Amino acid sequence: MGDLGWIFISTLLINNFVLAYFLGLCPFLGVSGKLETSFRLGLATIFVMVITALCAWILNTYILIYAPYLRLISFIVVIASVVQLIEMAIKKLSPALFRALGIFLPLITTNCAILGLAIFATNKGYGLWQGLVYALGAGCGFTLAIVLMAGLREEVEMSNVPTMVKGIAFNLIVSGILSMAFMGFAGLFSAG
Amino acid sequence: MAKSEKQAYDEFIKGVWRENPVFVQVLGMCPMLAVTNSAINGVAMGMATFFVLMGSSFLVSLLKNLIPKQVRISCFIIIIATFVTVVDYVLLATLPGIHKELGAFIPLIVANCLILGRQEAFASRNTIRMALADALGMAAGFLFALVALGGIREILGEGKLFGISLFGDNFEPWVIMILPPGGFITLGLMLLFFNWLEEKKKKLDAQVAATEGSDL
Amino acid sequence: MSEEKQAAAEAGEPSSNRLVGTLAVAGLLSGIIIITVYLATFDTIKENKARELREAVFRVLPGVDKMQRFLHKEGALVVSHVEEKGEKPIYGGYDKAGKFVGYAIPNAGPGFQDTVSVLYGYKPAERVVVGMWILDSRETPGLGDKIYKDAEFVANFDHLSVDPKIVAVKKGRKAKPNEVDAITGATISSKAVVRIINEGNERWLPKLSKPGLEPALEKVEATPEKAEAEK
Amino acid sequence: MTQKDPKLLIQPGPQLRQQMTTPAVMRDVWYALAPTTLAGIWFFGIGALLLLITCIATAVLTEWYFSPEDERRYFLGDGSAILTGLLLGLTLPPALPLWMAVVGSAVAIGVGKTIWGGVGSNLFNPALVGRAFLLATFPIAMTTWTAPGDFFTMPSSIFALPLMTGVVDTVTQASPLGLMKFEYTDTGFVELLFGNTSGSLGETSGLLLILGGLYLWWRRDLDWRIPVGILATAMAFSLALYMMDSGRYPGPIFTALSGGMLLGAIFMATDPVTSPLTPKGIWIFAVGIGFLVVLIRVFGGFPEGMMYAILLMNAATPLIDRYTQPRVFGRGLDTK
Amino acid sequence: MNLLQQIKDSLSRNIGSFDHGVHPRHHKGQTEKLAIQRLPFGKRFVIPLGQHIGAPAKPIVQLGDAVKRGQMIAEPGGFVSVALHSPVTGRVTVIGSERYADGTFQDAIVIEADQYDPQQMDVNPIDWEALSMEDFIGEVQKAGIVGMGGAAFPCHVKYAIPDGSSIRYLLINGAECEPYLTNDHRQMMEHTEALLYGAEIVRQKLGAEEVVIGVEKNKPEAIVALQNAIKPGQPVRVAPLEVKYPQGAEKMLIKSVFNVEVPAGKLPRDVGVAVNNVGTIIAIAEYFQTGKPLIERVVTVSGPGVTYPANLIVPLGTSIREVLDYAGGLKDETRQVVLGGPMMGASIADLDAPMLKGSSGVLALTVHETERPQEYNCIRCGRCVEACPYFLNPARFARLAKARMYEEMAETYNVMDCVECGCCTYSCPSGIPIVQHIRTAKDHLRSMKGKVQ
Ligand SMILES: Cc1cc2nc3c(=O)[nH]c(=O)nc-3n(C[C@H](O)[C@H](O)[C@H](O)COP(=O)(O)O)c2cc1C
Ligand SMILES: Cc1cc2nc3c(=O)[nH]c(=O)nc-3n(C[C@H](O)[C@H](O)[C@H](O)COP(=O)(O)O)c2cc1C
Ligand SMILES: Cc1cc2nc3c(=O)[nH]c(=O)nc-3n(C[C@H](O)[C@H](O)[C@H](O)COP(=O)(O)O)c2cc1C
Ligand SMILES: Cc1cc2nc3c(=O)[nH]c(=O)nc-3n(C[C@H](O)[C@H](O)[C@H](O)CO)c2cc1C
Ligand code: SF4
Ligand code: SF4
Ligand code: SF4
Ligand code: SF4
Ligand code: FES
Repeated sequence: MGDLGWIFISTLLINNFVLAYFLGLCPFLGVSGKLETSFRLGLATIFVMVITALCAWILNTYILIYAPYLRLISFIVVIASVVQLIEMAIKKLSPALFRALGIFLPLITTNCAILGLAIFATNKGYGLWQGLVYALGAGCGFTLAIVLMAGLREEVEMSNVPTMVKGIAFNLIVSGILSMAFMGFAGLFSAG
Repeated sequence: MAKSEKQAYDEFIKGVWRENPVFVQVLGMCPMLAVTNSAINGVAMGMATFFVLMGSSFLVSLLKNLIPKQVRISCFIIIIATFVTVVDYVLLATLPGIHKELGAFIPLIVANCLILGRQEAFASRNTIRMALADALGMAAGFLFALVALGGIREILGEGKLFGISLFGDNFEPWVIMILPPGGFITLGLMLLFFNWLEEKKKKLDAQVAATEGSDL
Repeated sequence: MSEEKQAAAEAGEPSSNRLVGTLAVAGLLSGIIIITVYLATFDTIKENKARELREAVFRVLPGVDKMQRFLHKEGALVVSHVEEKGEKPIYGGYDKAGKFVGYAIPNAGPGFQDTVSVLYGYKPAERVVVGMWILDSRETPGLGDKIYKDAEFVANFDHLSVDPKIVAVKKGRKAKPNEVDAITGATISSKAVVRIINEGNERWLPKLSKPGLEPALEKVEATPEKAEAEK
Repeated sequence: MTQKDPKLLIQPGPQLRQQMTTPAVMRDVWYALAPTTLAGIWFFGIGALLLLITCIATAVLTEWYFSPEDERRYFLGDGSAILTGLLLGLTLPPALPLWMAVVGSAVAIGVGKTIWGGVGSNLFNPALVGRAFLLATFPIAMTTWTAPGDFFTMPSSIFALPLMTGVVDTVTQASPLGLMKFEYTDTGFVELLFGNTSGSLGETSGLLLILGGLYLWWRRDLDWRIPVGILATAMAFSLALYMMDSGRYPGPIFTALSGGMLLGAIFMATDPVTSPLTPKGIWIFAVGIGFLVVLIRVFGGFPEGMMYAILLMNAATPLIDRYTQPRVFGRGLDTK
Repeated sequence: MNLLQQIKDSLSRNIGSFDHGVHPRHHKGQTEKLAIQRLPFGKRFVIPLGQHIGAPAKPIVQLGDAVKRGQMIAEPGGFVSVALHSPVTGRVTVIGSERYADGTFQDAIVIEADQYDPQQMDVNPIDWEALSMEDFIGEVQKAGIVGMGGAAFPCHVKYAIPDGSSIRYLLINGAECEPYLTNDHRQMMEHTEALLYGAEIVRQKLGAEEVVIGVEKNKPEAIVALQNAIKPGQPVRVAPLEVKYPQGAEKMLIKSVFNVEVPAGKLPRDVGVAVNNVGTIIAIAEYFQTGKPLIERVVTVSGPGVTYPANLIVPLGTSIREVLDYAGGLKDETRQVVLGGPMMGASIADLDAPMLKGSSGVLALTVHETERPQEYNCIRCGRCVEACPYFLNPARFARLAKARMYEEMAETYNVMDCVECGCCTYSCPSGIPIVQHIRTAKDHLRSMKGKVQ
């Protein structure tokens, strides 16, 4: 249990996918303009990540031990199709949920944070529960980062950032400061 | 003939400088930021991307007429993933040290939007020759950006370039450069620098235009 | 030219058979390429991995020349040649004469940044740690990475008593045989290494065979890495 | 004498203004920091003075260089750059090489302030952005604490050549927090209060910091809720831990007086620009900082968490502000 | 209501005050001891047709007509509109565009005074007790009475209570929270009887139980004068109020006196209260006692730029210049002349513009008051937030308005609830003209709304 707790804290704060691993930067930089949207994108990401962890575990346990060379392709294909299936199911079962989250699903399925999650979880040799917690932590970490970023960006929208700086350059530097602030969590609960 | 050569050259130069995938188009950032804490890693990642981009551009433009529109993205991804897997295994077999450094980020080349983007925007619509020129340019531009970023981070972060010590023993390394915030901030500042160049150039052009106008 | 036109006409309404067919062909093609490369590189990769492991084991167990994997099964250590999922192995090291020297135990735990994977050598006869090596870590360059770059720190583990348990103390204060001089500026990472070894000891020491009763060196050809090395 | 027809000004109302202006607020903060600054120089010597001057000069020059030409006078006129330089200097170890201080101060103003659009637009505390950058860049130099010496000490490390390591030749000594975290030793209450301990230039004397805070509060330049909220939360949290294991966790008094707690709570968390606007938001902000400081100090990898706690809550400030708008007069009432 | 809520309520029942607001120095010393004087009649009187809120009045006189003092010269242009009367006996010389205080031109009737007329009026009391409610409202409209508190809102509209609502309290606004102004103060002391008489009329007509007169505590003489004049058993009481701006804003006043918040978008009558300024009530009293419609008002002439500050009865339509001249003229240091109080009033462009029904003061300000601090970026100090009596977020308004994000100002931050009291601008150390930004935003929003419809 302590192990699972640490996995969660570690991916949420210390090894945040966006701020420490540079994963999921396109949505992080591209969709963080509006708070509302960012939050929903975050939720959708958590969802897809958990599905991914599940798929990766199934693939790793039942298929890839026989054909390790298919890892990358099978991850991509399986994750994309499962998410697509779920998207269709959601659309049928709960149109409201679909409107809230569904539009983001295609955007996320092929991004590097999802693939990275599958690959890291595999490399770390996580079991089912560890993988799921890892995915949850990574997704929540992504949500935390993008929501903070969106808050900052909405605020900055109203202020007089020099035009030369505006845009990706500025967002990257803000991410850098945010990443620096998150360094404060390093070593959390491991000092012993 | 000469004309098409010039065209191909143009495509190449466009990718390296004018439409540099990183500094101008801001594509493919995730796989690059994570590994560019040294010039040599930048080279390795750049070369890996180079190979994947060239290979898939070649295949895609070769097969462009055979692939139906509806499944083209899936086909592109399969092609790209194939090349990435190949690179992964080859690196693991030949340069295990580098592979360890780049680690899990090699498979992530698949997700690099630059590669898929080039297939969609260029290779699937052009001749093999042009597709290769374009891929060469883009890959070279990407490589250039990775090495530049990795180089800066290595110089400040360790006082070295390609592992060669630059400032002597007493150098105080700028640890942040090798850490994630350093990546963000350095790339941000480099983009800022490019914006600044652009602005400067625009001003200069405007001045030139103004003086020419007055001459008339 | 006419072919192209035809293709264009078809592109409007390709049958679903054709779509599936294309994908299947693409998959097949890519499968063939991947398997070819996989087979071509398989041996080298395997050898690289084995060599890496061997080097690490030899590093943490000085004087060792041969090794084999152990698993803990049904209350005893048994030699294992194939990887099994979910089971964590340790390694036994033997000298040139085939005499048992000690164990190389891998363990991992949280460090300053991310998980730190440690391999350490343990001699059950003297109840001492005789070597430590970091297999994987993301500790801060220049600080935390001293846990493997700083020879002085690594040397702490050359002859380190595990009784009652290993303790990290401030640099220069090492007095007892079970104490480790921590790295200044990287106390957390140093303590993490110590903690990881202590945890490894807790898990493994009770499971080890009685000194002198360790599994004997089995037929060397059986271990694939040995086979490679002999080539 | 009466004028025939004076040239009348047309100005939008209201015609009256209270007397306080932004530059005056900034000047008040200088005055409030003066005792602490002088004490720092007294304890750590002329070297400390040089360090502070370097920080301030770099801050002002950077601000001047990056501000738009036609607005330079106005940008510098508010005096906030001097304050940023001073506060950064006060958070540095006294033996830090001057060239590093230059880097930190330039980053503080350049990355922490001007790219955001100058005073008032930045969302992170500029001085702390500079300091966080320095800590992550030169972790060893930034955690090498020297013991207070006599007035004429000038560590040779501060004159290290640019890009080169400074060799600290004065007596180094772990800070009270370092001692606590890694050796579980307490430092006495009296030392903490009067500041004869090692640590950052400006954080050593609790008493003078509190005095400065009272001055600012009296001048209405500072929102009392922030320091009170931070200290109360941090002390409550550490009291709870202390009661669980007093040998291992620091007590509430030590928590309140050690490290950057007071400097941060009184002068840095209160930076109006980077703290929430709404009363409820300010409480959330303060409680968040108090909690994070103790979390990082006790369970995290760093002996001191004030800087990170403030930066993290700075990041959350826009969100806090957004969700704590006060209830508008006449809205949200129970409809009868 | 549960017990907890009750305890909370009784604790928060800080009668006599409201939350937030500002404390500007009140500068009333210059005029508060000066008895009301009458300004001599001038020569030329300009009566703009649209000097109240609502539809402009319609002229009923012709060019060249002779008019008597108090004669109706324009009739109401609709229900939300009032009549206009001639302030003097004289002749109509112009019906057309005239300069307004803000520099624009407005339709007006100009009357040249008859220099030789004694300007006396007949006394024609009106038996208000006999009037039906409808007739009463008609009379008030005919008398041209508008709110004298500054907004110049037609008074009779307030009295037209729709079915279903009823008024329990008549709240008389004697707060006079604007610095410098003392006209309400003097009227409460000198016209106490008229005030109480008017209060009785309105109370009876509206069927209210009680009259409450809210007066800030910095006018103790007024409070004493009123208390002495109130007869035992009369349903009138004086509520002393904390000295704080904008104590006189009606919703703040209601909060201070009754601890009731008028919901946003609702009117005082929705909580059973009718609010009238002191001057308004006195004007009503005078009309029913003597038949004199609203043709003059009490004005405070003050400020450091005025030679002899005074409280004057000014015939409406008199030019500002004449008022100032009577007060000894402007000093050389004068930089700005303000019509109304220094917080809500507007600076004027032309001294020849006329005094209006809503002009409570003429203030001459010097460099010391008019110099504006250098404007800096907002430093989010929160002083404006702590000042806004409506609990809005002025800092956010300023930022959003600068970024032209007007829609968000309305949707998320309720900018339309702002009454432009000026507390935010007053308290801002960065010298940001927040109210100005808010006005820009409101104008924009209104014009957008117009377009959509
Ligand atoms: C940027 C940065 C990176 C750090 N990295 C590590 C690290 O990897 N491992 C570690 O033990 N301490 C690291 N530290 C230092 C710890 O925060 C802590 O200060 C240190 O372990 C205290 O040790 P000392 O008491 O020996 O100085 C780092 C500090 C900073 C500022
Ligand atoms: C900010 C503000 C301050 C006000 N201050 C006063 C005041 O001090 N005295 C006053 O009579 N009316 C004041 N008013 C006007 C009142 O809100 C209200 O309109 C008036 O009392 C109604 O009476 P009337 O219609 O008779 O003028 C103020 C309005 C605002 C918006
Ligand atoms: C259409 C309309 C109807 C109004 N009806 C009433 C009313 O019935 N009772 C009332 O007290 N005020 C009424 N008012 C007046 C306002 O509440 C307020 O007193 C007026 O706008 C001036 O207020 P101020 O002086 O505080 O700015 C009405 C205003 C408008 C625009
Ligand atoms: C009470 C108070 C505290 C301040 N604290 C800081 C601070 O910690 N760091 C800083 O750079 N500026 C500080 N300032 C100055 C100023 O607000 C700061 O430079 C702005 O963040 C620049 O936009 C402070 C100002 C005041 C009034
Ligand atoms: S699209 Fe993909 S590869 Fe490109 S920058 Fe975004 S995340 Fe990175
Ligand atoms: S603001 Fe002016 S008009 Fe309004 S109540 Fe106060 S003094 Fe009267
Ligand atoms: S002017 Fe508007 S926003 Fe400003 S204090 Fe008054 S009500 Fe609030
Ligand atoms: S008072 Fe001025 S500076 Fe302070 S928060 Fe409000 S607008 Fe900003
Ligand atoms: S999200 Fe990482 S590459 Fe796009």
